Amino acid sequence: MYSEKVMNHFSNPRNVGEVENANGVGTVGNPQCGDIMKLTIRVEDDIIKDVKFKTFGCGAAIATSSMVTELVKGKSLDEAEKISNATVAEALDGLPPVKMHCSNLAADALHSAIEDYKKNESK
Amino acid sequence: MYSEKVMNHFSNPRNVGEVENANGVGTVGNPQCGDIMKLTIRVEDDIIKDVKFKTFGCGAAIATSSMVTELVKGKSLDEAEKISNATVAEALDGLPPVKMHCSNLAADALHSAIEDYKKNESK
Amino acid sequence: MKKIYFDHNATTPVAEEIFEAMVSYLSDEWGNPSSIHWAGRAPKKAIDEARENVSALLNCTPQEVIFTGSGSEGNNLAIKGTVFSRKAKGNHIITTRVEHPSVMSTLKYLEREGFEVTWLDVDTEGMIDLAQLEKSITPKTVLITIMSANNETGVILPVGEIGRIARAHKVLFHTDAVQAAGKVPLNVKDINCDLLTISAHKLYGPKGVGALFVKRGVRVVPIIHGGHHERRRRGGTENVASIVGLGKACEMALRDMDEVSSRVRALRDRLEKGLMEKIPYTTRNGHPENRLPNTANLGFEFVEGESLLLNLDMLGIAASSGSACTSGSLEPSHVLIAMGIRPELSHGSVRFSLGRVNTAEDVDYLLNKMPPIVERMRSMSPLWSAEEGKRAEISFEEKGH
Amino acid sequence: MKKIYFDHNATTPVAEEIFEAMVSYLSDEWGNPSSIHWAGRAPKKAIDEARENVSALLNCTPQEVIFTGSGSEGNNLAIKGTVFSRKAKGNHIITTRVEHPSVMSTLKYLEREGFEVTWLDVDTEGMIDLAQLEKSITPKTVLITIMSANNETGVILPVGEIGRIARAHKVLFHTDAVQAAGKVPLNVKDINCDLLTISAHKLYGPKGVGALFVKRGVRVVPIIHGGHHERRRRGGTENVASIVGLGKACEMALRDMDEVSSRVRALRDRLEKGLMEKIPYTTRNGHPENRLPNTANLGFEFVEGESLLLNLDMLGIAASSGSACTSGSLEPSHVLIAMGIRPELSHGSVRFSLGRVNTAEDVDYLLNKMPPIVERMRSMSPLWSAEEGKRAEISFEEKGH
Ligand SMILES: Cc1ncc(COP(=O)(O)O)c(C=O)c1O
Ligand SMILES: Cc1ncc(COP(=O)(O)O)c(C=O)c1O
Repeated sequence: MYSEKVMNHFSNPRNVGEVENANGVGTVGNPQCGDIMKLTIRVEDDIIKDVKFKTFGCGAAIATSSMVTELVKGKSLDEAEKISNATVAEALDGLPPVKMHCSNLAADALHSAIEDYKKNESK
Repeated sequence: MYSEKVMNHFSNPRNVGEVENANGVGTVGNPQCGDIMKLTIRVEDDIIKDVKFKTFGCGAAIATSSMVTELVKGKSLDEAEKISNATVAEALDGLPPVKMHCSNLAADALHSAIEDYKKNESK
Repeated sequence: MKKIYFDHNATTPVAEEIFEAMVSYLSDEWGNPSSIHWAGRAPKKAIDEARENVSALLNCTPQEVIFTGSGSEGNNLAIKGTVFSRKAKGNHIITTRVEHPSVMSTLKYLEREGFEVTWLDVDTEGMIDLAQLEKSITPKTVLITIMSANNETGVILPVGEIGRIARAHKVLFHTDAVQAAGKVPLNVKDINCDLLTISAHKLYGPKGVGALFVKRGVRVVPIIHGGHHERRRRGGTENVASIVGLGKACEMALRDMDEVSSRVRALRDRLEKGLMEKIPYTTRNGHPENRLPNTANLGFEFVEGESLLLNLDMLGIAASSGSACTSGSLEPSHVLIAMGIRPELSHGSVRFSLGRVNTAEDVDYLLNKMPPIVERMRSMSPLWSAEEGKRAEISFEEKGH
Repeated sequence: MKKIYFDHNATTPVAEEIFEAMVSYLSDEWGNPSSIHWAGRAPKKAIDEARENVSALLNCTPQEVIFTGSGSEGNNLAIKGTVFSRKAKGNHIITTRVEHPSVMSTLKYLEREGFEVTWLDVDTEGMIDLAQLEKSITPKTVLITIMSANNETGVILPVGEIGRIARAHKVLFHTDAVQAAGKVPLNVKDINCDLLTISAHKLYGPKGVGALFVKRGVRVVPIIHGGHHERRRRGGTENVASIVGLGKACEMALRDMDEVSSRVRALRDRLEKGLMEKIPYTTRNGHPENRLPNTANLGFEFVEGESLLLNLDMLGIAASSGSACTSGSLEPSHVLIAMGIRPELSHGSVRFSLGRVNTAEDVDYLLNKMPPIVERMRSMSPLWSAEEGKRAEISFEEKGH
């Protein structure tokens, strides 16, 4: 069902956990779908210095979470904001059609974390 | 589908043909069903001295024709008249249900031949 | 005893290579293709491949193939699955008088449910009149269902033309290609059909599995509701081994059809010519050219079919009768009756349907053995006057029925 | 890699003796059982024997058995085949919220066709309320369809009592016994049912074949119309090999059930007890006693089922999820939801269904391997606070769906 890349990220997920001294947190999901993702980021000088995730979800949810952390680590906020759920799916060599909608929320979690960071900054 | 006895009479039918000097002929059947039987008898002193059949029909039709000739040969008309289609089927160890109705007309042919004989006599 | 099989339209032997392909899915690879774990993986892959094979034979996409549990199910799904949901548009269906029971009974059921069915006549050679077909179409017509080739006579119907007419009038067209598949080329694009049925056991595959082609965009309502299987168009855990068998059968058919068909056609012609020459009062039922290469349906006057078949069977020769005598019905064949053949003659008709295993020796064995049988039976028949070598004058009381 | 199969409710391995029984009907004895000649004889005899075997398991007569192409087909035939022809009497059907998709989708279809369906609730243990059932019966009720045992939780429903209630109110009663068959005794006389469905591939037999018991005198309208097969109640050339497999499966089930069930029950209890002891926050879904001896459905809080299953699969352990995640639907299990279980927990529920091949070593392997997996997954879960060893406080934006 899943591509090799998905299975690789699933069985060996990168950047699991919570960033200490995080200055941005995004948590999105839907318990109906069975997927909840929490992304924590440490932004310094508009650069995402560190990023970690915790995810309750299916194989796709975990793999996309892992992939998004790899994609954004070291990127500027501007660059990170351009990443969409589709970008993540592509980076994983695709997802089964039924997984595209519910389980591919990692980019949403990222944007939510960035928004949170900006809100924190502007306080 | 057929009992051994049916197959025996079918593959080795008794009394095929037409009795020479027949004094009774019965022909019954229905081309829709695909069964037509012709029975010829020679009656002397109220005894069926000889009987033969010709049949266009399925395995059951041929076997019942053959069996009825065996059953009545040498019998008195009174005895012969008591033979029914059911008697014939029984004597063959039964027939498939679907064959009971259309293909089991040999006794009818016999009765028709006896009637024919009586009509000829009374002339 | 010799065993010679001339009944390939009833069912075919399972080809060894098909059997071999199936075996592992009945032993080691018994998993459920919907399973997420190891047990489901090989079965899932196997049915995907089978779907490719079926679609290659029919020239459609794999997504257009629904696996079914038989040709009969395919026909039922094609018909009921389309007309019920189109009731708003109309309730008129067009078919012929020579369809297989799985189409005929379905349509008779629909008649009782308020549908109107036009049963097109066929001529003495089993062909329909296309002008008649076109005239029958009304604004209420929702479906035309006409077989590609007839199972009893082998007559091939002009499905290409039917498809064009259906398309022109925007009416759905389904064809029961159970007998045509593997014997003559089939191509859903050429036929212009929206739905097409096949069955594995006429293709040297297993019984109990078939496929229905449903053209992209044509909605069918399931007759077996259930889970997500077959894109929600047919519920039930997939019959993996049999589906693999069907896939292999389609692959074989595509590969071998030309070679097998021309070989079989020569044997069929030899058989037909031989019997017609050797046995007087023998007639051919069905169109002389437009028919399957493997089928000969011959009427032997003055003898009855079942008896003839039993006699052939005692010599190891398997053939079948136009009449469904053995199957619980004593009606003469509806196909031959529709062609205007007298009931007695239709009762005396025999279908010889050849296949890849038959040889010239098989045919010669029949040509030697059959004439004396018919002669003996005729000598027993009240319809035949042996002395004069012609039809006997006979009158009889109508009994039975 | 080790391969341990705990998913027998999805499908079972084909038993060697069943495979052996089938083989000849896929090779030498490929004939059509309706044929009059030699090729049909052995297949005809074989399906007669299989019918005897099925009827022996269910305690009915062979004439009361209809062979089908799957459990799903059996359920569809039982339901549609009875209610459509009883429309004059009424249009009300009673069922539960925990039926298999083949029953549920059929009834949803019938709702769209104008039938009224009462969906009985179940309690937190998956049991229905018989008083509720009886109250739901109206003069318009034509059918009660309630499963014998649930496929996800193994909960056994009180079919004996349901049968008595149905009988008292002169309402037809159908039970989907696909999961109960072979695991607990089934007897149509005790159950008092009019129709009962089984499927071979849950009984160590092949996929794509099942049987429907239809009590003498109960009329069913075919869903697959066709020829004379199955006393005109199901058209299509008989799937001889698979029917033989089903017959053998029923014979085996009758013979081995007591022995296998008590052995499997002990293993299941060891598994369940072991996991509940070793993994905190584990709950059992379903009635503790009234359930199949082979099934354990356990909810592991704070982890998601599909991930858990993928992790188990990587260690060769096959189990399945309450949720039909893999099957194209992302809804949590309708069965667990009907039992009032929270969506997150139902997403984290796993069904272990054991079978005759499982051993104590299999169970111990699971008991060793699974706790660390759950621990690792919980440490990754935002719903779990590792530090405090309890549910994490978390709020999130609703996305998806
Ligand atoms: C309770 C229940 N009913 C019906 C079915 C359907 O059986 P089949 O897969 O043979 O269609 C299943 C299994 O899939 C089942 O578990
Ligand atoms: C023309 C035709 N259609 C449909 C069928 C039905 O196929 P199945 O036996 O697989 O149900 C047959 C053969 O039985 C057939 O000859």
